[in-house]
Amino acid sequence: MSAHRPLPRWADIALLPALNLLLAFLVSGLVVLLVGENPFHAIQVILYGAFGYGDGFGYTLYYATNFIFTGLAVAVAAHAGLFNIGGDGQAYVAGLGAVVVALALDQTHWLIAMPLAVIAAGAVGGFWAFVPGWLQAKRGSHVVITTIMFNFIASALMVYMVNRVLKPASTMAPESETIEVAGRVPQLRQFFSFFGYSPVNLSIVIAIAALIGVYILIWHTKFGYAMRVLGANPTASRYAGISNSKMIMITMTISGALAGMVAINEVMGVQNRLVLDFVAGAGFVGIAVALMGRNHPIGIALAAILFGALYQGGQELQFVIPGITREMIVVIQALVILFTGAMEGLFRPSLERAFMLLSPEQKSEAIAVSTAKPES
Amino acid sequence: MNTQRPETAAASAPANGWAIELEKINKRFGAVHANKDIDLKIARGTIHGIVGENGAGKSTLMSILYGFYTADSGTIRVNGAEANIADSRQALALGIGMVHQHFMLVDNFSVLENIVLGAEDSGFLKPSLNRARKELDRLEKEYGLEVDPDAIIEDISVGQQQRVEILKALYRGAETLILDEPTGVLTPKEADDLFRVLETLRAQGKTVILITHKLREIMAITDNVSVMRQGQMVATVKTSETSPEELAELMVGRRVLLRVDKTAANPGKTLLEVQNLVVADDMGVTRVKDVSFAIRAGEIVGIAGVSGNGQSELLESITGMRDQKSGTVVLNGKPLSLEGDDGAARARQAGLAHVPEDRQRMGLVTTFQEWENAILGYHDKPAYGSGAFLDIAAAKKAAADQVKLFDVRPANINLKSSLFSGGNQQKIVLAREMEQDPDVLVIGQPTRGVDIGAIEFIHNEIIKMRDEGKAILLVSVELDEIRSLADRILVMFDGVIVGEADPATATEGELGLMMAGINKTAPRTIGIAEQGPLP
Amino acid sequence: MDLAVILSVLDATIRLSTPLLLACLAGLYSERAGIFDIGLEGKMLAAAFAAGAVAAISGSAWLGLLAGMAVSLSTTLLQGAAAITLKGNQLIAGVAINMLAAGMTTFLGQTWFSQGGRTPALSEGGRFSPITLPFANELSGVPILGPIYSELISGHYILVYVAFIMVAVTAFVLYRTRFGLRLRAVGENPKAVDTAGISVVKQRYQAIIITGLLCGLAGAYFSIAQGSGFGNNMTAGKGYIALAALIFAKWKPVPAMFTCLLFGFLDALQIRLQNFELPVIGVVPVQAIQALPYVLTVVLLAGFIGKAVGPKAGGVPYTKER
Amino acid sequence: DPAVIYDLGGKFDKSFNEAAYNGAEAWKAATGGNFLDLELQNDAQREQALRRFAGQGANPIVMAGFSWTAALTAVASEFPDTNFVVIDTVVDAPNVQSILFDEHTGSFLVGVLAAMKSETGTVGFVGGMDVPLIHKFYCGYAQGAKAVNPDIKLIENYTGTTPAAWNDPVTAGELAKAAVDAGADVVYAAAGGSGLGVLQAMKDAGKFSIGVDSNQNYLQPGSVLTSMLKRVDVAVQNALTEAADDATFKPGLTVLGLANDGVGYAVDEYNEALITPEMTAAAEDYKAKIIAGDVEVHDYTTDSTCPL
Ligand SMILES: Nc1ncnc2c1ncn2[C@@H]1O[C@H](COP(=O)(O)OP(=O)(O)OP(=O)(O)O)[C@@H](O)[C@H]1O
Ligand SMILES: Nc1ncnc2c1ncn2[C@@H]1O[C@H](COP(=O)(O)OP(=O)(O)OP(=O)(O)O)[C@@H](O)[C@H]1O
Ligand SMILES: [Mg+2]
Ligand SMILES: [Mg+2]
Repeated sequence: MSAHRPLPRWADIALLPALNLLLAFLVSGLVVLLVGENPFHAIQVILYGAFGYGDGFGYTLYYATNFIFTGLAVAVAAHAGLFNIGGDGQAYVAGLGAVVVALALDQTHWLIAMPLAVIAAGAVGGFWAFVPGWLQAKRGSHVVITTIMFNFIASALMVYMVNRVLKPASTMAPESETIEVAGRVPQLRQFFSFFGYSPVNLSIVIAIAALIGVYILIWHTKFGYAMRVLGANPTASRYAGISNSKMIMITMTISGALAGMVAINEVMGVQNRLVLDFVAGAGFVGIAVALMGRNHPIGIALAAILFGALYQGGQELQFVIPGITREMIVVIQALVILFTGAMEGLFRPSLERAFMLLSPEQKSEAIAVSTAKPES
Repeated sequence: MNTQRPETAAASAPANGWAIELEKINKRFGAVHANKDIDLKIARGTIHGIVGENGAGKSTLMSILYGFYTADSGTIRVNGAEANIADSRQALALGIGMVHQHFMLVDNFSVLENIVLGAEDSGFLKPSLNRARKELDRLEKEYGLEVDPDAIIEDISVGQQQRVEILKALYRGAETLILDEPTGVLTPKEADDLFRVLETLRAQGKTVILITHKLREIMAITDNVSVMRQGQMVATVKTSETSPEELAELMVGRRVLLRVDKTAANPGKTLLEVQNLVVADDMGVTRVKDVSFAIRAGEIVGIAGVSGNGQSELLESITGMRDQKSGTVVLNGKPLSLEGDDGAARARQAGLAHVPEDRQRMGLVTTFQEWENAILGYHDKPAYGSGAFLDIAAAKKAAADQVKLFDVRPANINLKSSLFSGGNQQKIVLAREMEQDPDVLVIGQPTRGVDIGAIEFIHNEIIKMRDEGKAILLVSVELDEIRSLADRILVMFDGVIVGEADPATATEGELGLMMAGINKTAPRTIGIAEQGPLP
Repeated sequence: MDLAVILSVLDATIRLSTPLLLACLAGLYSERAGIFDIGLEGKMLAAAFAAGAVAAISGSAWLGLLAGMAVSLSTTLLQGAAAITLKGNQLIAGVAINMLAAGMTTFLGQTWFSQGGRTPALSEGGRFSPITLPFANELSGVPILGPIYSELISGHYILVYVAFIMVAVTAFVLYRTRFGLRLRAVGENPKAVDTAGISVVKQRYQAIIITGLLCGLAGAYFSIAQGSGFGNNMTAGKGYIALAALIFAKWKPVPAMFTCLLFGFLDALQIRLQNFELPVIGVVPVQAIQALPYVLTVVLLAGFIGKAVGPKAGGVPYTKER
Repeated sequence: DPAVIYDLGGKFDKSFNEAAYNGAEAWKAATGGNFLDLELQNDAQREQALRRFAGQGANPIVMAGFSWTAALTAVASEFPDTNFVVIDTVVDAPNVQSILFDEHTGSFLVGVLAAMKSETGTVGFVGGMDVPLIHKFYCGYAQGAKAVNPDIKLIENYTGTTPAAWNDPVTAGELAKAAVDAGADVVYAAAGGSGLGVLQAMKDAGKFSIGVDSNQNYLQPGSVLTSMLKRVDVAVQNALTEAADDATFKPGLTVLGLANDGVGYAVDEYNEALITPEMTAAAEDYKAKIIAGDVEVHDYTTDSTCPL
């Protein structure tokens, strides 16, 4: 319990993140200024690059697809009170599942290959999160540390797998064989020429399904209810007869499986083969996306598109203003995590004070609470 | 508020002067006005008691005096001089020491390290530790406060830990010592020891402020007593000029009927049977040692005991929240399988409802809306949705019914649970558990932190359930509550049921002795437990 | 294996464990004070960059070191503002710091030096040179002990000696001083510290200031001692290994030293084991050895080899109503 | 305008990519033209970068590095009117020129020099990423060293197996130190940006290193014995000139070797004191023989073996 009067819901889920985001952008703008470029021009370039034309928008959606998966992965775990920093590693190893199925079935049809690859990638990614979950549930090891460790183990494992197992002897680059067309996920541009050459593909449909699925799971199922009880109060969940250990393991597995879907987008939808480090930090972006999206699917979808736009716009920035590299986007991302996550409390007190003064309903609610005692 | 205010005791300056004077102290926590215009004067060289219901603002006031909180307004005078106490360091410098309700010790430090912490002489530890060792020796002799300076805190008993707290304050040269509910965790024997120490302190000219809920303690040891109610100081009186009944009335603001109206029990068949139960706590220490008992339909069995003697573990194990090492729990003739961390679910399915000791830690998810808490533990029932899905409308309907039936205020099922007051939170939990029509109801501390009006209501509900033929197991540290509600009393000490008593005939003295694990011939000095039956 | 090979491996072990040790001790101060620090990596990286950049421009290793420490310190204070003053989530603050450092170093490096994020190679004075301890040359002839002294113990960068001296200093500070007592207490039970009249916030800031300075040393070691100039993502996850070592060492200074030496040894071995055929096992994949510290930490955390229980108040911001 | 895209090592890696950049700059100085360029940040950007440049009409598009195969194969067919030039790999398309170098012969010559310089009879090699291309460097180097001293001991190492191996001077330096500890007094660094760590380590040890790709002799004067030149700069400059016009564009495979100065070894004021006339004579002799076909240097990439 805290002594604060809570903010109205809309302020909590929209206004506060917006303010924090604004601050993150302001600081980013200062960084741009620092290197002698015009921040407004930079914003223009980013906006145009991300939304201004079909190709750009397609790229935005392609990046957003990844971020939806990793954002959901973080959010699902967060609802159960678990901080899964291992989305990167989970997505990475899931590539094994995706590529093995895709290569095995690329003589058939994507309608066969894709669902099976989804299952395989989900299973492998889920397993990579299940183990830290198991360790937390049964052995009490903190999931934050173990998932970090598992990111590194995943990276070593994948380097080995790609170099020693998947790489055809003849190729120079560490990558698997190329998946035949029949095994690839169809591109949206095959249906809408609007998207130009951009790699946005049918994985985005899986992402939308995942958003809806997670919404239903968390707020409309008994499992989701149990998850939220565990996340809010582990003692109460045990009291409620919920098996905390089982919940932790299942939730982590779901979380890992969601992160694993990045592999479908990347391996079967874009690269058409397994390349090293194809996740490219999407797992960490997921943290920012979930924080900004307040662990809610709608928020996550919006935040994912925001970050997708930043990524694609950042790419554009690099073409147009060579003085600003893509690293700028990593900086913005870090600032967003810093301000919406770790420094979330920066505006809260003053905002709460402002609302106390401004809003009559808040005041009456406060009074209702303080007078809620049965009269003596 | 229709009580007339008794004359404020000792309004004129006492012989030794005032140690502490508080004037118009105000403190708010958000919407809670915890201290309203508090005036309080404490004479030097006395033991001054403070009583009041839970949440009356006692701890808050003392925390302000100790510099842990800052008052919103008001003045503090120490030894007649106005003092600005911004933090605990300044309080200590003014000779004010405090033993908190929850001990402020570093568990994995030694006694000596804890005593020295914050009162070191220099940058290096060695000289401080040496000096502390000597000083400790002296204090030990002077006040009879014996502890091993090299023991690690988590290895010593609660009573010993409390001594460390007192030593900490004395080591820092405290002239005024505040004790916040020091006896809540002590056995009667340990409490006696403590009061002996306090008397020595008074004899040495030190001032003691004692917060307690036990009016007997107030009567036995204090010189003056102040009563707080709902954030206000309602009276300060000489102990010799008042009585427990008057204090109780002052605390609540009306005459208190401490007796519960109930008819004689009419027990039926055995519903709950506990056989040879052995349970360990989180640290692996066996806290329940081979406990067996049975409860029949239509009776209330109370478990009495000083807290920390295994009652919590017993409760948690019967309700499936804690694994048992051995033993069986038989419900309605069928053994319950409780192992695994979802044992509570199976206990509920078998017809056992549970009102936990600590509603905020266990019985409620305070960040959830009221309706979400109304199905906690029963969310898997088909009534709240078929298959995997949750039927929100059904849950809200159930919540609305519960709120109505138990008069939860405010009657808003969409309000976040943390916004309900303690008493109403307790009602939410009770409503949920009682409305599931269980065969057996296990209740821990049903009225902890609940005001007198709600207590009456809750007690009546419990009696009603009994009369409907349910078996009820009641665990409470409030001996009065057990004596007025239970049909049979089992006394627990050190993990064992040391005896059974009939509430109608057993005296508080007899029960107290059992609770202390002492047989009746043990020698005693200060007779707190030596009181007659209830008025 | 002959003495020369053993010495070569051990020599590399010392070189490679030094930044781990500095970072590990850095983490020790912060975590013992109750602030979980997964931002070690970012602080080291920022320091490595600052040290490399300033050393390149000024040509002075000492100025570089100073810059590295200053930048690491300010990064730490930023993290502290979030985690201590604003009571934000310590883990998220750490993640943010790591990302910020990764982005900013490359970004600024590229803008300032246009070398793909690298800083220019350092001149002679821009870099620390190995120190030859007294009599190293004279004694090298003595059998066995001679080479051990002259090759293994002598001839390292000054930061190497600082790191190992810091182990003793840390142990002393932690267990024998007032500061250490309060530091340990604030990580176990901040409320006890507060009621004892000590400011929790001040104590925690003091702790992380040391963390910042030590991370600065660790980072500078990468760019101006071991290496010659900063390269992208130069710390390459060493901050996380240091964190793993800290857990492995159960937050104690001397065990921390041994754990860092072990992890450094694995690294040195890994470099030498390429294409090296071991009897029975055959060629060990380099990746397996690279992953070993992480695997060991997981195994430890799982309680299969002892149990790692961190400072009790770790990870929880200290809130006190006013 | 033409476009140049560098590989992950970055434009200023003092090695392979920098050579490409220098070539483009030379072309610019010679023609007064303008070129676009881009540094990749990760593997996933390759296709996007190609499409982006092709889409905005850049022609030709030159890219450096063997990792372009898949991306270029995909994009080349989408832009049949754009000419692409790729260095270090082969992409079979009508609008792609693939340029390969005889790194093995150049490495052979520096192997000769290394063996002659070595007093310990042990020479080292630190490769970047462990891929066939770098084995090609090693194999040529080993053959050259053995040609001079059949008993010479060779120490072969690679910085890593990921693209990060091109940018890891610390590990590369440790590998060089390990080689020195094992007796090597000359170490050849074929490791892109990581090679800087080798050069530094050898300088610290008072021994010799051999640079690669660009002329790196100036980086540690007096310690860099020579550099195995791979004239990526020349290739890029030529490509920018020729591929701009379909008339002069040469799709298909182009191999640059000793004969056309595509590879070689560097002698300049920084290292002339280190190389004796006998060494020069021997190297020049082998060079002539290789060009004439009298000495055959085995190319590792043809059969993935290195006969020693
Ligand atoms: N830190 C806090 N933030 C918000 N409210 C608080 C805080 N501390 C106390 N309160 C509220 O202030 C009121 C007075 O609390 P206080 O702890 O002083 O009561 P008390 O008389 O000591 O009760 P008890 O007998 O239960 O110890 C209560 O309503 C309590 O909930
Ligand atoms: N830490 C806290 N932060 C915010 N509000 C608090 C806190 N503690 C208590 N409150 C609020 O203070 C009020 C009083 O709390 P407390 O738990 O003392 O209830 P109470 O006075 O015992 O209520 P009742 O009379 O119904 O039993 C409630 O409205 C509660 O929600
Ligand atoms: Mg209190
Ligand atoms: Mg109350």
